[in-house]
Amino acid sequence: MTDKTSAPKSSVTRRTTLLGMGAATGAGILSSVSPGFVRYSHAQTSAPIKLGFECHRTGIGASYGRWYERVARAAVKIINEEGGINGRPVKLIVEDDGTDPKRGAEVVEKFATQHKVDAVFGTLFSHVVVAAAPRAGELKMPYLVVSEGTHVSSGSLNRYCFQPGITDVRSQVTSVAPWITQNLGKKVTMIFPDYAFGYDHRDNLPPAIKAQGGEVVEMIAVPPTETSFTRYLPRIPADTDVLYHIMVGPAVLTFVTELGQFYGSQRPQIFGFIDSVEAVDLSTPQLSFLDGTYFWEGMPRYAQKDQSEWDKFYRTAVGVNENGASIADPKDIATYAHMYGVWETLFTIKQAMQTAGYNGPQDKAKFIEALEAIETFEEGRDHPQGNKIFNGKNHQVYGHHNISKVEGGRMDVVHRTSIEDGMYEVTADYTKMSL
Amino acid sequence: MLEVSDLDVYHGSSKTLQGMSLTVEKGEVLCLLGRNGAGKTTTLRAIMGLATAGAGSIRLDGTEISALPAHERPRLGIGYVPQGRRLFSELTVRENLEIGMMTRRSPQRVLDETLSLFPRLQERLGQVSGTLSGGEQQMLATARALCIDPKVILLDEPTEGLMPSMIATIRDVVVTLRNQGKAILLVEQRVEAVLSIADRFCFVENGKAQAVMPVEALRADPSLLSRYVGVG
Amino acid sequence: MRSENTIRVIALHVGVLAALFLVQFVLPDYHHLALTRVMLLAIYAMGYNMLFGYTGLLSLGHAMFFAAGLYGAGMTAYYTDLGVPLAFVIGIICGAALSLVIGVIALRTTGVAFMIVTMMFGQVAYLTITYFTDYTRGEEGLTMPTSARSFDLLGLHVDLTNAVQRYNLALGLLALTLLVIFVVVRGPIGRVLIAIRENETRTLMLGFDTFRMKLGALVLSGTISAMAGAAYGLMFAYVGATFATIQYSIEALLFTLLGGAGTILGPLLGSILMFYIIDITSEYTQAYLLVTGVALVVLVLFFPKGILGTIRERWLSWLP
Amino acid sequence: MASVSLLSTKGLSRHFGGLKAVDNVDFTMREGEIRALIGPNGAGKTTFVSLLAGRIAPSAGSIEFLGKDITNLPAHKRVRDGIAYTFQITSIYPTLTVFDNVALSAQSALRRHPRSNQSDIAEKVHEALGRVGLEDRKGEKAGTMAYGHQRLLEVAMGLALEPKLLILDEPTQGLSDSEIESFCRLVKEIATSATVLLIEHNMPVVMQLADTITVLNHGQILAEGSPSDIRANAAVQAAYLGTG
Amino acid sequence: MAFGPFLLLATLEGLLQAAVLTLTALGLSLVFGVMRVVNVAHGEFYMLGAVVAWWVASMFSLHPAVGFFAALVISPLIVGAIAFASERLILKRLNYDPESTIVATIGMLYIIQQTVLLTYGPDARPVSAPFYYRIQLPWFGYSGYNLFVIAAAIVLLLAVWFVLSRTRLGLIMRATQFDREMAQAFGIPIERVYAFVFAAGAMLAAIAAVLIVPIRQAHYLMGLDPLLLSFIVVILGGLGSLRGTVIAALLIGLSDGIISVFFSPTLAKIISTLLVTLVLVFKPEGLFGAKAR
Repeated sequence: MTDKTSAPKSSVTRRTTLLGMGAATGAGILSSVSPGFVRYSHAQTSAPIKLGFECHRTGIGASYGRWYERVARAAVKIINEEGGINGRPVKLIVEDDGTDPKRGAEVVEKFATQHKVDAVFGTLFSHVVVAAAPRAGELKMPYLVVSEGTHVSSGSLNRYCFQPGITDVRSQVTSVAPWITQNLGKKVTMIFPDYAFGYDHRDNLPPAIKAQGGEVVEMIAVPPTETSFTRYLPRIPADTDVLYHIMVGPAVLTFVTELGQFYGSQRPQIFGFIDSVEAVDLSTPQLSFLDGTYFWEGMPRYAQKDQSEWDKFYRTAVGVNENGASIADPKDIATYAHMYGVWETLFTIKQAMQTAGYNGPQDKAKFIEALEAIETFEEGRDHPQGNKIFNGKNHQVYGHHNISKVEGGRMDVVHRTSIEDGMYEVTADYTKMSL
Repeated sequence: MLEVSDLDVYHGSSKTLQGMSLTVEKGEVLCLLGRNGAGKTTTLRAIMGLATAGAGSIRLDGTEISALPAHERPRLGIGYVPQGRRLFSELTVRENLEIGMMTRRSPQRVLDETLSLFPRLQERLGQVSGTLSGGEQQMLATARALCIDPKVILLDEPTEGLMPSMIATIRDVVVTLRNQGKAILLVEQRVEAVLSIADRFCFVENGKAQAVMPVEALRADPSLLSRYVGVG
Repeated sequence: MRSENTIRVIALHVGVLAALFLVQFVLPDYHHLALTRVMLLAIYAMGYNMLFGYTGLLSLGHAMFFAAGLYGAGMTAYYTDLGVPLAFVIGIICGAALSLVIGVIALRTTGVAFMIVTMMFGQVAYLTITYFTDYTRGEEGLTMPTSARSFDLLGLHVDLTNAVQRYNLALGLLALTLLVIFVVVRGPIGRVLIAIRENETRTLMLGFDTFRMKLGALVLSGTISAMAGAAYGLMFAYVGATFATIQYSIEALLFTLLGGAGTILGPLLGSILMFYIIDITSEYTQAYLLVTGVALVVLVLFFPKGILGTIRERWLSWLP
Repeated sequence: MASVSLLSTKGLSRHFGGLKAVDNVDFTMREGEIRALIGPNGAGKTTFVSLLAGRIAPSAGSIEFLGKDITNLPAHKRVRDGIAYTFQITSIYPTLTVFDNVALSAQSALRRHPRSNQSDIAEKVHEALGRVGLEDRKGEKAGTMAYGHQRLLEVAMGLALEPKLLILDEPTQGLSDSEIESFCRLVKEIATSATVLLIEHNMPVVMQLADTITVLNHGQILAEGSPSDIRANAAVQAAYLGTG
Repeated sequence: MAFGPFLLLATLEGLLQAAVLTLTALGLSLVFGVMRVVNVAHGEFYMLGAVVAWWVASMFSLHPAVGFFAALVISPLIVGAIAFASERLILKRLNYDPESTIVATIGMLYIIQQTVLLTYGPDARPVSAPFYYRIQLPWFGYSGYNLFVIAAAIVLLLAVWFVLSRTRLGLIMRATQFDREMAQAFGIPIERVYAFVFAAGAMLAAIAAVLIVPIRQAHYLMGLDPLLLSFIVVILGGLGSLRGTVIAALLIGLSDGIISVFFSPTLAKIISTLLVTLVLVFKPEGLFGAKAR
């Protein structure tokens, strides 16, 4: 079960500590004949770089997980076709975390100690990130998440945690708030999940709207396990100009449908986060009500008129057609607005490993420092969503956001924010932590 | 008509019947006598298939039935009036009787005949059976068994806890049934009742028939009773 | 004959503990870590077995006791400066208190009603955790701060981020649990608990206050489970609502059933096996919980006594 | 009577719905006697002793044991006070060994003696098993023994409780004649150290053992007296023959 | 929104909830009543009903109504067949021992749920309603289909009531429920009755699921909530009492809709679960059980 080819430095430290504890007199003899030292003696360069992909194959994050995995495989394929990283092929190892925090932490441990990967990436749901991050830090395992939550950027995790592929919620909210107040209205009611990243919206939207002279008139938290929403809708004040919604999980379609039935055509302006309809076909009859409403999108699901060549390339590589559905199965809608983060994270790993001259786990510190040294990403094949700024202190990337309008069963971008719109004062500094 | 031979029944690891044998003929009443726990009720339950028999055989009209599942036995014409009546107490009188009628798809005639034996039930068809008086419940339990139009009737302590007048009614019905040619196997504690209706009686002890003899023998020598049942 | 058995039994337990101590020198990293986790889970299951295996009460809400320890210890460590050892003790006290309250109410029922009542209480506990999101951070849970990752006790510096120290701490707790359960179960109290399992009325008629005894068993069971939870949260630096879900209660049942309910080492064996069965199958299929389902059905149909229970029945009657 | 009253009931009643299972019974037992309780089926014998043992609560009336009112005392505390009850239907722990079965009783009894230990328990178990003659079977699983032995084990469990009053509910049921004979000897031996209340259908056994017989019918005491009195009592005959 | 219209909406929602809950809980209650089996896998039969409905509906590319009504027939049949098979293969062999069957049905829960995950996948998928009709009230709009579900549930309940109280089949089931042994002694093949009842219980859950799936989507984890709610309803209503089940479902459905507006829905759930637990401990016959019959 163990991998004979990797260099388990940690096993050496473990045995050293054991000796230090004086827990067993025989330990010295045991450790001298244990295979750890033998393995350590011959380093290698042709062996693959192993990347652990912590995937939500099951549980409420499953539709994201499925597409994240496709994107990861597509990106790794390209990296390998181009000679891998530092001349070594990249091997992708996938483990399902069941979108469950407990299993998530175990999976990170498994990556670190059994698969002995060089880095772990890909986690989306924030409770899984929060549970797994400390384990990653203690196992000194670079942990690159694609999660949107503010836990990385706020400094509550540790030096091994990064979010280089996707912006955090705070940035998203900050950048769209001005557009909302200017174009849709000043009285905002928000409906959000009573759960981790819902709080990121709850905590960040009101100040952002207030800063623009608007007001959040009502905040309606919905438990994440809720399956029916109609009874929450009467709590929306009648004088609401804008309904700001963010939902996630299997019930999103129900939410939108019930909203439609409740309001009919006499509705306020509606602004939502695409999370509410990720992986859901907009041409589903129940959703016709969304016509004329707006969504935040990380990357536009529908190919735009001014589609960049990078988007075109990326779309083909991950097997998505111009309507944001799988080429193989047009009924299988992608989580297109988010999943670019996996792609960009993988190319960021490649970039940093190359800068660091990464050659194995002994170079982890150099890898981390190389990541922290990154300042900008240029738009391109490796970063098809657009150019970005990376903050080495709070390990968070900042980029453009798209605001799209639903019309005729598709979405088109009506506004693209600047990177600066989403910037805020960063207080966290992971670089002060030891490695 | 009904023939039980060398029947063993286990309850857990202990044997409750060991080598029980008896026969009941058409038109006779055989009465089982014995102490508590001697195996009388178990014998009836084993015939109905409600207690799992080990070795031994149970024959009805010469057909071996001991391997049949419990629910198929009443369909061959065995009516059972259990100890404590065990009515479907939340069902009405009519529904209780309907279940009896369903067992062998008895013709309407059977119901009419049965009700003619128990006119009091006729008046209470719509009543929930659990609310009947004890005697009425016993009548219903008997009527329910008669509704299957049985060849053999097993009665377990039908007079237990009843008023004397009710006991007489039950006794009269048993006699009527015997005269109709049915085979009746009766478990009874009251010697007086046994003496008045049984043709033969059978002492049961330790899960086994110790002695079978005509009822005249008991009438002639009441000390038999204390010898076998330990009374007096 | 009896004393000979006692020697054999003690030798077996000491042997198991010694084996667990020695394997750490040869185990590959991952399994070293996994075993640390499994030992804590085994303590949880052993606590469960105290109630289910020995007293015959099947609880479907045991995760609430684990969670009581987990949150009692975790939130103390997270919000206060009391230090890890005190947080650990507080976690255990929370579990003991909760099991006392639940016991007084739930033990008024028996059989199926007891199962449903405990399941419902478990669900209430889970919902309560998610309701007080402001403090517990709900499903997301809490990550232990660095200050709670090490402590000094009796002049020893313990670093919870150190795999070796953690392993041996878990082993120490396992040994302690084993000792407590061994003493209880092999002694007069254990005999009475088993008697309650076999025939409660009769035990009452032998002059034992069966309600008190059952309550005692439930509190001991809940406290051991809470200790496992407290240790789990502190050692692995995470406290979350998943640990309070029904599925987690069922895991304890599964571990115990697999290893053998009413055997001292059964839960340990069951935990190890089930952990690896799930760990290995999850590499091949996303539906690894299918294994859990199949295992439950197969166990209850064909091996209701579990592995050690079957071994004891067929071959080694002296097995405790 | 000269000797001390061990147990007495006053107006003891228990109703189930409309049924008066035990109806206003005044009953007294002397220390050291063997008392038999007889009566036809459904006379309320088992209900009556269940009331004495505390398995069910009375609807009315009181019970006094050793001069103390125990009417509201829970069953397990009555056992500690010295009332032991052996079940009508064998109620041992079939999966435990014979030793453990009796050890449970011994353990219960020894709680009255502070600082008793495992070897005290073992000693008591040996004593009790010795009295019923099961000593050489102590390692067997109780459930695998023959029925007669299980009944003896039941008695041993009662004995190990060191009862002042031992209630035997139909102890000879299902025993063979030879077993019954040795059982009677055992009961006589027991009576040297405890008072015995015997519920029994087997009249020869009753006649042989009992000092006094109490006859219950319809939940009431129909007659009480020496075996010869009862044998001659017409009302008792009538009750058994079903005319009463 | 003003209180009046709000109450109307809450009532409509409550009725919808109660309608689905009654059908589901009735299945659980029937199985418990007749067989004395607590079926923890009941929620999975509900889920299976929804998933099969999606599968059937997606095979008919005609008008959505065709697919829906086809699903309404086929889905319960398939679910019933699966339940029937599991009863024969598992529960019967356990001799309906209460504790063993709980453990076994927990196992069945995982087996069904995970098999669906393997075959159907982890996504929530919608089934089109047979019709879309939005009723515009002065204060808010409401789906006409929701009203159809309520009506359909009432019709189904009446049908179940008719079968149970007015037919031979119902008589057989009730007789088996009251005294299993006596039923046998009167020629009722209780094993077949058990298998039938278990299948029928699952079919009721499946029907409820088919009705709700155009509103809620089919998802492999959707079974847990209805299971817990059904438990609550069945316990409140009295185990095995049909009338109690209906009353309790209405109570829970309506109060849930209304309470969760004044309190947090989670708090409402905590309180109702706690209350029900205490009912089970201190009044095990349920609030409307036994005596209400």
